[in-house]
Amino acid sequence: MSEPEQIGGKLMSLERAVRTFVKRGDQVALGGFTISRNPMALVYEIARQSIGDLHLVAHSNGQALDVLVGAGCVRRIEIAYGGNGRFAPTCVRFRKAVERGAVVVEDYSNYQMALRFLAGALNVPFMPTKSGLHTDLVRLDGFSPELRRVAALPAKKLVVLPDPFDGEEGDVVLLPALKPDVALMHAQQVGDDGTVRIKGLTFADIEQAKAAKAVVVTCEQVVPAADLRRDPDQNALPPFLIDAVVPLPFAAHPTACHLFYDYDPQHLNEYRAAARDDGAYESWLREWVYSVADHDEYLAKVGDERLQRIKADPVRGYAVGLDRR
Amino acid sequence: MSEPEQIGGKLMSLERAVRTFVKRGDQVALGGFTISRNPMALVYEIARQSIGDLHLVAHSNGQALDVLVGAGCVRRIEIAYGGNGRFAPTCVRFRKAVERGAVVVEDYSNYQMALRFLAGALNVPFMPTKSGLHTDLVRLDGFSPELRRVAALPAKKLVVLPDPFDGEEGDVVLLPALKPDVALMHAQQVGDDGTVRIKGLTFADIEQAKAAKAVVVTCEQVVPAADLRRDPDQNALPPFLIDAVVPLPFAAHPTACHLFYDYDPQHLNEYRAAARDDGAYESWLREWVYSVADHDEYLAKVGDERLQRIKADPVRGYAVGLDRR
Amino acid sequence: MSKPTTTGSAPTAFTPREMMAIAAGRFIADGDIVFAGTGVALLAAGCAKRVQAPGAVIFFETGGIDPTLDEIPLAVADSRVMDGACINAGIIEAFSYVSNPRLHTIAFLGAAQIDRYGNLNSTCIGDYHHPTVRFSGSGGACDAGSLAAGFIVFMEHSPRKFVEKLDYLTTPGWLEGGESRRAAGFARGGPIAVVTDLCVLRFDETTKEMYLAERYPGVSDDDVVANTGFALDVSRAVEALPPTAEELRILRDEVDPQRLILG
Amino acid sequence: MSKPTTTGSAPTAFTPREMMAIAAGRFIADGDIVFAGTGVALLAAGCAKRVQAPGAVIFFETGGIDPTLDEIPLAVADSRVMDGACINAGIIEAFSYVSNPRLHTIAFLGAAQIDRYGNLNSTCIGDYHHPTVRFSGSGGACDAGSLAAGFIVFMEHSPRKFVEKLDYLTTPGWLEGGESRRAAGFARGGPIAVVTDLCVLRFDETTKEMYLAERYPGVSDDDVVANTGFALDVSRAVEALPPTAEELRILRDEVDPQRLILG
Repeated sequence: MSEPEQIGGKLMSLERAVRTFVKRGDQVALGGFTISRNPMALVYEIARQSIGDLHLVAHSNGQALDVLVGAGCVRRIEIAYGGNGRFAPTCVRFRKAVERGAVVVEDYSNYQMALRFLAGALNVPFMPTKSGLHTDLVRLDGFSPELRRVAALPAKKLVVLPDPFDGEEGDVVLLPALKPDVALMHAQQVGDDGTVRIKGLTFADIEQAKAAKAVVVTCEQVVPAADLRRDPDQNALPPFLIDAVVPLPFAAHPTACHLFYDYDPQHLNEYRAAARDDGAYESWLREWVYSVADHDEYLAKVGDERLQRIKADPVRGYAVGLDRR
Repeated sequence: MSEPEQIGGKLMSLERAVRTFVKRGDQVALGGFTISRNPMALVYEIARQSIGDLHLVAHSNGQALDVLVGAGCVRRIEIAYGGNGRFAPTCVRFRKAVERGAVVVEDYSNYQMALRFLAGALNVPFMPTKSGLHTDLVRLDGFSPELRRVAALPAKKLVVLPDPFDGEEGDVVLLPALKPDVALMHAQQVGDDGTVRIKGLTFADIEQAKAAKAVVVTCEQVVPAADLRRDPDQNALPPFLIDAVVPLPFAAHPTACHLFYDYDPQHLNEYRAAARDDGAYESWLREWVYSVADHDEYLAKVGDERLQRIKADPVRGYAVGLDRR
Repeated sequence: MSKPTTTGSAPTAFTPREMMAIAAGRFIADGDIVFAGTGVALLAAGCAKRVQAPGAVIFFETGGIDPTLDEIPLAVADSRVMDGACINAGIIEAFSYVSNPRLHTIAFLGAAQIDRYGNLNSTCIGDYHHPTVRFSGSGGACDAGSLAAGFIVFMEHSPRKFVEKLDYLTTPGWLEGGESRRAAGFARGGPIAVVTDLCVLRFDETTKEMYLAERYPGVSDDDVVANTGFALDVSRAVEALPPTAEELRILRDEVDPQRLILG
Repeated sequence: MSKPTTTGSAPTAFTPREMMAIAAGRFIADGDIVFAGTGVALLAAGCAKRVQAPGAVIFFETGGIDPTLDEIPLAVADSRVMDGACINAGIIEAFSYVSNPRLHTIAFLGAAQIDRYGNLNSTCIGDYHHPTVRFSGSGGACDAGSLAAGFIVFMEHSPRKFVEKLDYLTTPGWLEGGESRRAAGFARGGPIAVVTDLCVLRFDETTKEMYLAERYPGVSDDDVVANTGFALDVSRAVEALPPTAEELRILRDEVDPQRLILG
């Protein structure tokens, strides 16, 4: 590590990280879960750079998925759940895009998608599960055989295998590995050597990063490596898996970042309202994405008062007493 | 949790924990790795209670394996590595027992055994790997078909499956799940609610505990649950998987317990010397196991001076400058 | 047909949502692991833990296990499922607990459609490749339905939702009834009950067909039948015990004092 | 036959073990992940990192990644592999790095027997079911040999160890030579070199048969052939570069100042 302050050349701007590591047509894994630790700044930048034809892979994702779909960057999705919890039981632009045939979806469950990332992380062709036997998740393909061939996807959505040990186990579902072109994630801390620390739930972020061909991390803080190496048990990813580090406070806004800030209920409610109408949504995108030069300008638009309001209690991890209606 | 100080009835003596949860003929998973965090106090107690015919399962184990084998408690072993690092590149009583035909061994690799515990933890019939194709680990069974039947083991050691997705992946090895009757482990801390925290490397302890039908934990300290719940990210196992908690400082001696104490080089060297000769080994067992009433008496025999000498630096985790020849 | 909105007189008047939370919570036994989700499921779990199952563990599929829940989470990834938990697990680890045969995990699930065997649809209406309505998708519902020791379904009771045939089978219930679930390869699990705004439905032990078990006070057999899109056995129905004053106090004052879910 | 024990004159005299550590270390490139094990492997990794590969990561199969190594660990589970690491991983996580196609992981392995294709035995001598000598077993050797980008073997050079046929094939090398490793299903990997107390052996690019690449100073082709239990091509052999004064200083003063492994 000849230049720790540059994180070995991996420290870069949001603009450069997206331009370098996210290409038209890429398979992109979205970190986080519904309204928590979504890589929102990266998503806004992808929309600003108009990178299209993306193939999204995620277990449960909410806001990042919906903005990418809404901005027209997405062609295909493999997913278990597109929603924002109480703030949008089904993400609105996601729903509209599927109903209009603007995106093609192939459905899995949360555990199935997480296991597919694990298979990629372990570099094995598949993972077995008993989940989904005799359901339409197993019976119905979302992608046609032609699409599978053209997009270099596994030849089958999944395989149902009888117990190969000749025992009493019955059928098992084999889920093909995912190896995304790039994993996008947001972490609380990155060391100046590139070590990543995530606090709170990690969801499948770690498996996604290990499965991916490139990993881009935004973070709340860059800290001295020695601070993170004092307790290696708590670290999530080693430096050698990380390709780009973009230090950006509040880069998950309006989703939450445990111990740093809560989700922004007002922003999420306004988003949902705008998403319901095509015209209103275009205006929303113009106001919050296209006409915003960078993350600093975005935060200025959100405003200090709002950012203070969602600031997390450093012990509990969320904004105690926040008005969440 | 009506009685936190009793850890919901799970707090018990070493004698009772072993008598209740380790039966003749059980499949026993040994936690730790070579000379680190072996559940030694539990192993000595098993020997004292003369519980025999055990079927051991482990990835790499050293001292715990060798004492159980040496004391004649073991009939079968599924394992990747029986050694103590520089203190016994092959564990001596293990080697003698295999060469004499006193135990039957079936060989796997570290990754294979860890994946078998993971399969048990996930409650799936097998895990896939590319490791071991065309080796004797895959070609040669240690256990006969009759033994597999009698001992209720999977019908095959493993299965080699051609790529079920009709792709270019080639063959893959399917490793059958392990579901031990009991997992024995040593942890640094257990909360008074039963939450387990392990510091430093966890090896496959967590997968072993999740795969097992019962879990017995010795620990250096019982601490208030609130202390461990202040940072749930750092905890290894939830209370509902733990059956018995035995608070016993130095219960991993002569193996190391990260941040608490180092391995005991003198004890390990003396052990190896004794293990080479049947008579000397019998004396060793009498002196250090059979004639020792309990763990307190064992520690008194080791002596305070020695325990002070191996005490770990609380930051580095080991005894800095310890004479390890 | 009209549905009752509030039943009984003060101080034990209650809303259908309150009745649902309390009726569902009664299915939880001490020591159960409760796969809770959000919304009314979380109210049910919170009631159960405070009324009859203090040793039950409230569990989120995201990996937050037994958190304090000092505030109500509005999504399963909310920081409020992490605070004071015994462990913050990954998703794979979380589902390994759901699947663990040592643990009696009971899941609360919702859905857009349910059939007579308790199979659930939370994916779409219409043809899967050209849906007229798209929902969120399975999330962890298929996993919990496949792997947990059992599950309980929350449904709004309407003929659009209780259907003869699902548009998409997201979550396995009793499949085609009888022994078909075991034959499919599931070692355990299946739907235990369906809790609606009108009643509690259960499944016949042999045929695994849904039947009316308990009508809420003020609800008739006909109300239920009219809102169910398939033939329903009502011969075994009894009236549900209304919420006790104590159950209502706990639900309102302790579980959701901010009325974020109760509304 | 006799083997040299120390070669050269002060101040550049060196032992075979020192030569082995330095010769093996030279195979490591900057950015490699070095699956290090203990003993002489650790010395080789320590030399490489300080000489030509400062960005190499020393990696232990137990999950300790890039620790300070202020003291030499005596087993891969030693606390000294955990101190100051960037991450303390589990075993499965550790092997996921070994297998990761993005990472160029090079493993140092030892063995009881090796054949002409670099296949290794660390399990037993004699029949597997009735062995005359039992060794430790694979540990992670089979995994590293199967999954890493390549591996380097440390061997004491003797005909008992360089054998025509292994008693047990623990770790896959080039299997039966030629394309057989790829045909077996391995996407990459295989033995790069064998470093002994006499020489460095490599593998023919086409046949994958072992050949003598470098004799240590003072060692003859005949010394090597006499200690090898199968026919060996020596036609390509050159003399190895002896350790430089700087390499020896680093090895002795920085890597193993307590001489725990150098002896």
